[in-house]
Amino acid sequence: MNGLWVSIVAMKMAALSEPVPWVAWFLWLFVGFAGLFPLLVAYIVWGERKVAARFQDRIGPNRVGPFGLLQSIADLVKLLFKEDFTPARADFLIHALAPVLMLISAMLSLAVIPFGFGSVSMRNDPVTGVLRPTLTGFSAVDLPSGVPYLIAVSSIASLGLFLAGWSSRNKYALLGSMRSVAQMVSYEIPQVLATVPIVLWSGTLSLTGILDRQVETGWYVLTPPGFMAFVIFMISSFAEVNRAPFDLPEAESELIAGFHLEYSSMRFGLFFLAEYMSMFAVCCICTTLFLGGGAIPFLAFPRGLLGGYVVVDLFLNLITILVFSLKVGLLIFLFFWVRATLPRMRVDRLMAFAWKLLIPLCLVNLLIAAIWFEIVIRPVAGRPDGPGFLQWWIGFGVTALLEVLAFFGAVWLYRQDSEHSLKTWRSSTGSKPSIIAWRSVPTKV
Amino acid sequence: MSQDVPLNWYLIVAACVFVIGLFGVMTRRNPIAVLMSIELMLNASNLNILAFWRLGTPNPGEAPLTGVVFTALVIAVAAAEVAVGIALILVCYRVWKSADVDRYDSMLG
Amino acid sequence: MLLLMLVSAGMLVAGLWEILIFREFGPMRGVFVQIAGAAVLCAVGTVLARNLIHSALYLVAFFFLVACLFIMLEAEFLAVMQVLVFIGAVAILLMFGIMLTQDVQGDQVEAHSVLRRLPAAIVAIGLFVMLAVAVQQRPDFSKARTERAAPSVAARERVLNQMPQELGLDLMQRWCLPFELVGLLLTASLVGAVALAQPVGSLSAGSDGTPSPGSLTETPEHLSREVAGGTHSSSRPDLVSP
Amino acid sequence: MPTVPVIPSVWPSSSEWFFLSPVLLMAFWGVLVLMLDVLVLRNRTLLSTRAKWLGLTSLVGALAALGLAVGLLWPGVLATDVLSANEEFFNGTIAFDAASALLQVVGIGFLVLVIGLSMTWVFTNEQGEYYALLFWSAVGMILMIEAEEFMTLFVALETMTISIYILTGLETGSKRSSEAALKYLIYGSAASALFLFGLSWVYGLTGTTRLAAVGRALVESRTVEGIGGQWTSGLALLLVLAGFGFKVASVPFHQWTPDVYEGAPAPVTAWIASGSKFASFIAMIKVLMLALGTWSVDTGHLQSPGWVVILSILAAVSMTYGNLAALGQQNFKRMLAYSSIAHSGYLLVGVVAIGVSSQRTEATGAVLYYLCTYGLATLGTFAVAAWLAHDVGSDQIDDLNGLGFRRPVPAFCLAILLLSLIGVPPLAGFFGKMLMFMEALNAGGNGGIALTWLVVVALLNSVVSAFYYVRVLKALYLRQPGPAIGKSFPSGVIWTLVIAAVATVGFGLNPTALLDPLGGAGISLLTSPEPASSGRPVDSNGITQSATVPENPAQTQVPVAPAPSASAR
Amino acid sequence: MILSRYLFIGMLLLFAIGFAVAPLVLIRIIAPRRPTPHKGQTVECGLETQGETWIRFRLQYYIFALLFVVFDVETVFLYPWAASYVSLGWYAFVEMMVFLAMLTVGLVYAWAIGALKWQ
Repeated sequence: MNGLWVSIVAMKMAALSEPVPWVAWFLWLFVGFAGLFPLLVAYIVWGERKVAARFQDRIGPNRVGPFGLLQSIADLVKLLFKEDFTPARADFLIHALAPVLMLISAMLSLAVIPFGFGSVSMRNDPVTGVLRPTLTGFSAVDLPSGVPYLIAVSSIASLGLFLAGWSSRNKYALLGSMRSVAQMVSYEIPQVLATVPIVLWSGTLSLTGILDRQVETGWYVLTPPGFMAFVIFMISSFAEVNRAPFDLPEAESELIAGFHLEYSSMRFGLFFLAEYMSMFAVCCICTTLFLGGGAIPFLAFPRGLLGGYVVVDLFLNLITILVFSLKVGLLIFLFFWVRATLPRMRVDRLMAFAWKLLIPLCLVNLLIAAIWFEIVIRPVAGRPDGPGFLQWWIGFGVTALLEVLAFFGAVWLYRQDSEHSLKTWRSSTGSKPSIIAWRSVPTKV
Repeated sequence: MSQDVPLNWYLIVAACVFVIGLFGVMTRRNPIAVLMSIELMLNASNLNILAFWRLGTPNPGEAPLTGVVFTALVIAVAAAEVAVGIALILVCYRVWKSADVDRYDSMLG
Repeated sequence: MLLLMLVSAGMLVAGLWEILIFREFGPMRGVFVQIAGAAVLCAVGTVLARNLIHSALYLVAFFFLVACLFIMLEAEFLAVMQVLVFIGAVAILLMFGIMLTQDVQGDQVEAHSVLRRLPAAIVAIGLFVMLAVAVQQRPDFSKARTERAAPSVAARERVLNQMPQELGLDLMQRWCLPFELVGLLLTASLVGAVALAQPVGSLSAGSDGTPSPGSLTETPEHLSREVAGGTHSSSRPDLVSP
Repeated sequence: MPTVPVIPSVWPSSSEWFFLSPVLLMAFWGVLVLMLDVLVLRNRTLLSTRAKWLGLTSLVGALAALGLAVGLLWPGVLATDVLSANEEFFNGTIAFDAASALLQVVGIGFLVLVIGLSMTWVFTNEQGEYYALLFWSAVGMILMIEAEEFMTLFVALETMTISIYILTGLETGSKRSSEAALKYLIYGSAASALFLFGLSWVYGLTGTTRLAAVGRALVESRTVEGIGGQWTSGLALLLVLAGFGFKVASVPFHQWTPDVYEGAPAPVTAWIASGSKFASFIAMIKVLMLALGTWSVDTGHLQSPGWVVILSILAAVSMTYGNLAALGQQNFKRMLAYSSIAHSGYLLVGVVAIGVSSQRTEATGAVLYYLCTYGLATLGTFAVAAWLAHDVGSDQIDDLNGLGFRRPVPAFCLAILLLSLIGVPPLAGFFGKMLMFMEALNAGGNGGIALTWLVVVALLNSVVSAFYYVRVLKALYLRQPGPAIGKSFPSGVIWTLVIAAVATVGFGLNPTALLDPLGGAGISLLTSPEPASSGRPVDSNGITQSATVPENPAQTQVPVAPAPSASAR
Repeated sequence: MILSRYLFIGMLLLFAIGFAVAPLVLIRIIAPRRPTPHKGQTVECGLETQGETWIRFRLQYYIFALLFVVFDVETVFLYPWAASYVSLGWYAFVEMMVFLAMLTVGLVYAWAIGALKWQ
């Protein structure tokens, strides 16, 4: 319930004037970031273990508390009491700094996400000056350049990863951390390029503005380029958070535990917490950018009301926060599901997948998004009502066709290259004795 | 809000960082450390440009965003320079097997 | 217990320090003095740190503090760009560079005799004194000129709160030539850096550095095999004369 | 006081893009050559055939760009009113007038010769990258020549220099080339950081980055004098000069020159010596004259010198150091490196002449003339250096022994070029120096700083330089041919040598052929386009800044009736 | 009034540092400390080798970081274009496509010479 109370106070303060809303911020800090999110993350961990268990047809944690609800609290306490030692020659300060950096990057990105709709007020559209109802998203702070802020904050995590590996003075940890940093770095480009169409369509960089546009013109995931961007964003978010098919550093035989090899007790706990919190943050970003934040899918609920009369903020916020958390829950379940089913990708496949398939696909998707903009959004730019029915469907048809072409073209190019490398591999090994004698296909010299 | 920090304070800070960067370029022997010092100098110039843009008076008829575009371009140029710098250092290291600037002395006289 | 007291004492000192700074400088200036002071210290740290990774870390802290100064100058898209490009990408590149050239741990200690650094220090301090005097004597503009520049100042104030949109407009129209040139510069540096980082050495891999007479034309065995793509690996020295 | 509205930015019209066609073609051709090499030839053909094919395609591309540039110069093609320099190109970022059109041709001409040179000798496996980067550095060079604004100038300068850092280091196998590239990079980026800091200060003092507007702002706020009067402007001036000093290889910033000239592959050294120096000098003239004109000389008295006196000291020191150091050199390329430092000293005398002399445009014409002839001469000499490194294997001077007997034609061309570098009368080098020194002398006449001592030092240095050039001539003709001289001259080297020699003799015999167009170029170099769509800024004492040549600040400013001429475009 | 919004980011940063450091400090108090030499050793089978720099093997790390720097700067220039695309004409589309084309040339080049392959 206290989440609700926060919304009322925050909105009242925001509506009053622009001075620094200290109360709202303190409430956000101590109720939201200190209480709600760690609790949420703890239960995501619990959820993961339960879901993973169900997939493997076992029950999962149910000893501690009803249905094992207190399991992650128990883990936390256990970790607190473990002895915390660092390798002898390790650089103590940086060794401790690494998990802190990872956690900071996860937390900072949560500050910008609009969990609900906040209050509704009539404001003029920056582009055309038309007076229309706009949302002030229920986010801790609404930055005018929100999307690049998110990307900048998530790139700090790769720095923390590198320091973790380097400071533990261990060859395997160093190798693991460099490899996972290379992976994170390679998958950050498709992630960023996937968000550019969203900014292109909504004209603003602030997440609240994007949310406002989605409420007006429908979710971006329903448009073909938007759907392709959603898929690319999800895939690269899997890699960005080192999960599922891309959790390469934790599991390689020669890397043992990758970068958090030398971390014990609570430092390892911090890494664990940081990983799950960044997963939660990525899911929230994805819902805001692609799935229209708190908007209810088919029922044009908020828009209908927006046009009509301003409903009590409390009720509006309650609904939208619930809808938002439902969507985030679905995405998190997708993370669990993928982790439980998909096998791990080999390093060179993983890298080639990013640079040779995702990035070309993103660039072409950007072109198609511009075409969608010209067909559907440009004619109605600035007018409060969304695009016409006919326009929308023409745009849908054209871009859907182009998306299919782009997808198969990219896949063909990618397969073309991997076969090519296979061919040269076979021909080059053919010329010198390969280790596995029976495998070498005699090639004509 | 930003008017009450005088322009001269920013200029003093930028000058101080620039001088430290110059000192670093002159004394450090490792080429990567020299590259870092050059990054310091470029960032100091960036700070200088932006301080003049925000707090200095523009020339009559000047575009509103001159300083910001200049800084954005300098950031891009600095990134490109570091990329090429480290490529050359790797080449040197591979050929010379040492990362000490003073030991590259094959062409004397 | 000792640690608990230590932590609380630290908090107390920090609180006192903040109050002192704020009373002495006022809120905004106090914040500026702290950020700028920390930035200068990080710059000194970058230059003086013995271990390369430590100086890289000081550099990252310096980049972050410069981003905070950009925010104080209300150019927040640039602050985000600075964090994204420098901390996200350039710092990682520098650290990889350190990893690839140092031994595994990158803590190759450099012996720095103070004597060697004295001349540089004198030049640096001299330049700083001249710059400080220059800052003091900076001429401000005549009254007429500031009035004539009023529309530009007004335009600048209006631009502040939708910086990315205005920046996009200007980059695409007014400064389209430097924009395309930066694209060319990025491609050139990418192509050049990847070409340089190719593992296969080039032709004149003369051991003593001076191109030995015969080596220029005849391609070393491993190169010609790679070059000839394995079809035929004869390394027949072919005199290049078009 | 009427406020000046913000100058609106407008999308450059198709005619403006048309004037940029040689630059666009070269950028595209770089991409084409790179893709041709990497996608088509890289793993399918032997290195030598690949190099030949790529060399030919890039030569074709460069010649096409040269044709386009010359086409733009053709009187009929270019709308004459556009060339009258009151047109604003790309919202003031570059100026396309007689100067840039002509200098573009010269720049691309250097590129063609360098490509011809680099076809003779396969020194790296990355051929495609080499030619692509050569094209892209040429694009940077030409935009640097035409830049009218600090931003375009800085980015173009960085494009050119970063491409040249990579070109120097492309011979990845050899120790010398990678060492030279790293030294060049470290010196270069430190100097460009200094340059940028100077630019940021000039931007701070005047509030704008456009060269013309900076010049007007400095004329307006007369309080900003030379170093003596004002610390701020003095320091900004010193920092900007440091940046240019490095690019131009004048004395305090010349440490990189010998190592880079010797370490880099010969075609790249030829490109640095001719192209990069050519563009740096022109950019220096534009910045010093258009933007920082008022800081050139401070009301005539010596103790508060503007950049005129600093440059003259730099010039004198560069000349003497360059010549004395070149005397003791055994390595041919190192000798050429020190001689290039000496020649940048002579050119600085020319720049000083522009700053001081009353007929500014003739002085600029003289400097441009000397730049062209010097560029051609260095190209020719480095062609021989390339041949030395390629066929003979080491570039010592006494490897040239007896070349006169075995290969009379190239030896004779080399002799002509060396004589022109000394400044022997009938050749172009002599006229270049003579014109520049005359401009410097007559400047002394009207009460400016007497530059006679500088010209005397310059003449002395020309005499000293004769010694080490003559030593090379002695090796050519008076020594017995060594065993190594036997291999034939590849055609690329022959072509470059012959073109350079013919041009040197041709422009020597009737210098007016090159001098008149360059004089015209001088005029338009010093006038800057007006922001067409904004009223003429009226400064405090009611004087409008017309687009005419900014007279020497020493003379008083003639009040002209304010004539707001908003020539709408 | 952007400044005041970033104030919260500053507060959140300090809070996050406190939130991360607090458990580390807590362990010092609660957790047992019995340092033995064996515990100090890195998790390693055998001595940690001072291996000679294996530059050839690890070169592709550098190439991926390099590609990331160049594409990162490209995306930074993409954002202002995307934000202002509404009020820009078709020429801005062409201009950005030229900018993207230049950078795809870099990607195609790295791809074609096999720099993207992970040995």
